[in-house]
Amino acid sequence: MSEGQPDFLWRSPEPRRAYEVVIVGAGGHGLATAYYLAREHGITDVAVLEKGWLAGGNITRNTTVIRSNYLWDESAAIYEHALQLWEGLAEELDYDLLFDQRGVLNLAHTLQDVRDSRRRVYANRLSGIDAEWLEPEQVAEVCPILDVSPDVRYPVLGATYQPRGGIARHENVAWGYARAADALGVDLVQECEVTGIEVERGRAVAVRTTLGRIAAGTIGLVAAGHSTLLADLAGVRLPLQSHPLQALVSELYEQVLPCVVMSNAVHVYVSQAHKGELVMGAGIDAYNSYAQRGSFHVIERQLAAALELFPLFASASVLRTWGGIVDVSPDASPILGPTPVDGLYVNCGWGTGGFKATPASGRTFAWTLAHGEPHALAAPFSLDRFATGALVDEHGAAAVAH
Amino acid sequence: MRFSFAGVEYEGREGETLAAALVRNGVLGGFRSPYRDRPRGVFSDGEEEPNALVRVGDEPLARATLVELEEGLVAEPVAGKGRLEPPRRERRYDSMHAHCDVLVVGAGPAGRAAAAAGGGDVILAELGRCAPLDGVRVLERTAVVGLYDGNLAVAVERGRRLWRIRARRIVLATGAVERPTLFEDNDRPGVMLAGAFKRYGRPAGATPVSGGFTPRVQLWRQAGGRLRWDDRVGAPVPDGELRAVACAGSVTGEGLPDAPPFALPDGEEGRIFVDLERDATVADVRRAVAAGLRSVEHVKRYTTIGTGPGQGRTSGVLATRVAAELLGVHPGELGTTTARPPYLPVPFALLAGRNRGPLFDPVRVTPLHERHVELGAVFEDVGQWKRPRYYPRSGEEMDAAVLRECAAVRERVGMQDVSTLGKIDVQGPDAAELLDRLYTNLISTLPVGMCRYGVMCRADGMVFDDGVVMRLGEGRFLCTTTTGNAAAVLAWMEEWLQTEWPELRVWLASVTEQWAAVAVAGPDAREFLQPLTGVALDAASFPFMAIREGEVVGIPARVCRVSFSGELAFEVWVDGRRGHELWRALEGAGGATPYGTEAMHVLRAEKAYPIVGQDTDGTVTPQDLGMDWVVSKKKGHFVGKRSFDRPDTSRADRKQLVAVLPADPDELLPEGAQLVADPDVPPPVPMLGHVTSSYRSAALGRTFALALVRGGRGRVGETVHAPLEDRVVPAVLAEPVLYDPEGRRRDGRPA
Amino acid sequence: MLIPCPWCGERDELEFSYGGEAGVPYPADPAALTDGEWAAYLFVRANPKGPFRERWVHAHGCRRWFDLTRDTATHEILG
Amino acid sequence: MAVLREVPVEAQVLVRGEPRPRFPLEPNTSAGDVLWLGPDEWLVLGGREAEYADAAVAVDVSAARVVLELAGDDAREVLAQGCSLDLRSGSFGPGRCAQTLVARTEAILHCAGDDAIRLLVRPSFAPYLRAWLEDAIDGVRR
Repeated sequence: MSEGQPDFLWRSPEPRRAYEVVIVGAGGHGLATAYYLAREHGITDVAVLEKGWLAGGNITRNTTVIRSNYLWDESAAIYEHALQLWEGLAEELDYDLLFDQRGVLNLAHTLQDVRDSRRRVYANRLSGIDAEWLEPEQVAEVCPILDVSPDVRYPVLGATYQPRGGIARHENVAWGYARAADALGVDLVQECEVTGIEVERGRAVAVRTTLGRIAAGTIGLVAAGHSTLLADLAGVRLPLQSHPLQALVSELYEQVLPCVVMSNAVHVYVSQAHKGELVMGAGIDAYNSYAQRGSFHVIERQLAAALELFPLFASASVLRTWGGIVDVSPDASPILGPTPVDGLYVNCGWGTGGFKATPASGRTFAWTLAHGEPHALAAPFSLDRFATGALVDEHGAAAVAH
Repeated sequence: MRFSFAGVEYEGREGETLAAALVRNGVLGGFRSPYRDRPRGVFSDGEEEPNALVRVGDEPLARATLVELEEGLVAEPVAGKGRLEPPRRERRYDSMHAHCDVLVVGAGPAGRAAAAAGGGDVILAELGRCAPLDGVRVLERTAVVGLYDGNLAVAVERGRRLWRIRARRIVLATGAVERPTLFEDNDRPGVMLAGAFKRYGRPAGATPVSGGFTPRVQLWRQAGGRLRWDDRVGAPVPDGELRAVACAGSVTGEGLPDAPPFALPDGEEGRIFVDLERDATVADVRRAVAAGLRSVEHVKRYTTIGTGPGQGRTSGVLATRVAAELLGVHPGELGTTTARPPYLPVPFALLAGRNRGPLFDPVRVTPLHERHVELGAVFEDVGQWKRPRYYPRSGEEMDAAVLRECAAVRERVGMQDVSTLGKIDVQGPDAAELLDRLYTNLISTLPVGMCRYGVMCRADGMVFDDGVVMRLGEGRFLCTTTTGNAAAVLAWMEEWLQTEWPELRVWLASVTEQWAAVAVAGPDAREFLQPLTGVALDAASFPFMAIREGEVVGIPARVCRVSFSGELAFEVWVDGRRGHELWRALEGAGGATPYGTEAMHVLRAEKAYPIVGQDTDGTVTPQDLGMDWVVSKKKGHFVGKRSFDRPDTSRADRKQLVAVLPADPDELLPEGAQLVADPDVPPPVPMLGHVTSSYRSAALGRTFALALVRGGRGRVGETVHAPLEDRVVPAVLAEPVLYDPEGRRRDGRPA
Repeated sequence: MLIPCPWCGERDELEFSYGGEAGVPYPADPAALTDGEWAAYLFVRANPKGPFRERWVHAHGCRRWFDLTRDTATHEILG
Repeated sequence: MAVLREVPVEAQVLVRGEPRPRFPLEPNTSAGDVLWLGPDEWLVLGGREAEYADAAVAVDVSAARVVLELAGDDAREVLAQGCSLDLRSGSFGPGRCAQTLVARTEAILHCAGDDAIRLLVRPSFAPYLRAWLEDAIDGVRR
């Protein structure tokens, strides 16, 4: 079954000795950055270096939820920009992304959940984002298989609803950007691990790789869970910790779940993919890890929670579980912009929010690399916010960061 | 034994699988492929079965090769996708932890030999039936589905019990699975693996095929083991060693027959199937390679090979070989895909076990809970606790009940169960020093027998918790915490004590549940309580924030004069086991109205006492709450102090807690409503802040709210707007304390 | 994982809470630090791939904090 | 067949600091009614705060935990359904104690006899734990 995939995707070129821009990391964000550099800024002398195979990290390990109903204005702005780009992306990339705006429910189970949720809805509406507060019976209309009865352990007291939210097919997104970037002349270089960053008089000038030295006018690190390892090579310390984030899919079932459902209080987020599998995210494991696997009890807890919400899932079976490496920042918001080393930029710290942000992350980071200063939507996510204290605290405020 | 398949009745035999019975009855087809709707039939006799999927009872997707016949069994073929339906009977699942010295997976000759070799407590897990073995705990019909860190094996017994087995050593004797071969229409019914063909008794009309054997290396991979390509068996085999996991028997490749030579066959490639579950063919692999893909992971994703229920059990190696052939490289150069748990699908309900319904999460209740239930309380979830939110009288709605309960406290006397507050005993010669470092205010100056309100910040300067600190002796304190934060605050204090300041001689203990506590609050609190206790309650003998020991209704008690409502109030603490007795006696005395958390919230909001977690959200400093007074200027440092001097934390236009009075005194602002200066600008509308708390007030005779507003204290008197779903509500910002700002009611009814 | 508590021996990881990088002392005089230095204390921790000296607390057991070295690439506990 | 019951314990005191005579020194063991909880921490069942006035710290915790007892030849199997501890009699025989998790609550386990394990649990969690264990007893019985 390869229907829907294009006849040609990308070349596998040998890297040249120098590029105007070198992007480290061929995940969704790195590929999107390269695409927008070429497309919107005419910068095609670009290499994207990938230590493994293209799009082999978090881009194909996430649960593909797309939404923009974040709490703080700064977050809402960049995620809403992403959502607007999503709405035209399949056409722009000429690639079926299976982008499906089936709506996203964020459930509230306690009185404080209700306050936080309504706060977010009112803020979203003022930001121009489609957001609604639904009472339990309205929740049941949107998602009939959800148990909204009042006599369960943590009853559904309501939900926020973003009709424009939804899902997309993750590898198609990465491949779509990769194909388009390749077609515009960007070199996608796989199995090319960056082992050093050369800094001369405070300026990054080249990367050393397993395929040799590559000089660069500008370097962008877009490596998610591996970002601190790369930044360390240039002597830049990032406030990020890498943790396992697990997810799972069920076997294939006829469609039963019409929307995305997220519940922070009981730790569930679930959607049903087009092929029919239920796709569920689990919680972040507490410890640092690069192993791309997490602990079994996290999965158990997740399934128990899912059955509280969806009694119908009792007879479903888990087909596959896996783990990604999420780069978690102190305020659960990304870090996007310059570093203390000239010519070296970072785009990281997306934690659990990376997939949905892909188009805006790539586009604003491309702008930032092209202009040498942060794009307006990226400016609040600067590295120096940690020194001033101007955090964009998404977990502190809403605790809905997935 | 009768059974039915696709509506037709057949005769089955005891101990037979559904697949075996079908084949024996001459049913070689009967299934359809999921995407191309091609006819399919039983292909194997094991867990690798790609075609013969059935719905049986409440199980939407079972492999016919693993379904044991039962009298009257009804099976329906399923083409790839199951249908989820409400279970007809609730199945019970359970779980079991086990510890052993050796776990052997697989009871073939190598597995039985390994188990028989002993080495302590041995568990032998076998997917199928298994004869007993001396001195070995045998788990038959048990699939080991996952290996996790620390030698944790997760296994499923008979589909209904989940085992977590901690083993010192694990021996994988998982054997090998037969590979299909490639030829045109190799998916047609009757084509089956040669081993299955033999074990099914060489059924007439069937065609055996064999492309060699693929070791079952999935568990080895899950354990972190490496693989190497073995040209002789034509598949990857385990490579290297792991500290505590070993392989035995044919999973190592040893003893397996030589694989037949591999070549791409002639024929229409779109009809040469590589993955039956995904209807993927050699033509799909060729397309993937032509599209520029070089990695087996990419080929797998492009073609979807190996992503079906079988996870590539029969198709994975085949796909690698086809891709290698098309790329002109050795298959070993293409690498292998990762094996992820579970090895076989595991029902959600099995993983949830008995942690469902009422046992999903503990419900915590206070010693007075039964009485609250008898009183008809409506409960609120606060963390895992159930707390009475209000006590409606018959026919009373929440608003009316809360107004009544509030009025009782403001005008007479009310009583509330406050047992859920966290309580931490802090003792030792350096106890005062520890608390000085953790609270923002000075604790060491607190006299013995008195208590003080305190705030804790995280190191980033944001409010973390608040509560009352009692000094019970020179070196003995009792700190109360918010209900939801009790465990977190104790953990926080232990962390600082043990990891940063181990030189301090202080010991901490949770005494949350040692005490039941009832707050008696209202202008008549003294008159109500005095007849019930020998403790002198008059203001001169028992000043505000003092602590007294004595008896209340004959029960030894600690009484504290703290107030969360602004009214005269006493908290009565007794041994938790006598809490119920205390409450009933207070009730029996007559005149005190039980009130719940909602009334308590209203009363404290009228006084602008913040609730951590409701009026704060992890981004709020004590100064933002207007509580500069609780931040010591004298102390050298305390946790969080340095952060107050950062540029953003010291800005004048931070969000500050103020009161909000809707222009219409009947208009109740929703909690969470955003406030703006000008509601008429197009989005994005700049926001000033949001409503954190909002109530109807009996005492004020109107609605009011608290809000965090940018530069709020400087805006008092200004009109702001709350744009709601259907209207915009104007409101005026006010000083936060709306009720009795002079504090004249603290000692009782003002003269 | 099985975490070795120095007092209680190996116990299931569920009994423990994680404390991140070990050996990051609270600054002796926070007031003397620049905003950048204070931010580094608050927010920046090592995040190596490989052996990592880290803190755990036996939260549901004896409540003692301790340090151990664990490989973040393999989860192997090295001591 | 396992039986679950509550055992009345009149008083409990938590003692911190240096070990006292007859206090167990080996982690996760008990000596009579004194349970090791940590390197400087013991729980004395039946003990009272005043008796330990000269300890670094003594705290009356008489009401802070209730004591349940699971007895019967399958008591360990019942408990093993919700507890990751190695409960084999060689590892957790009479005189052993441990603070751990049972289902989703903390408990102190104390092996009081070959076939009797006591669970000390916070009173607020006790109804939940009892219900969970009763269900587990039922599960083992089937």
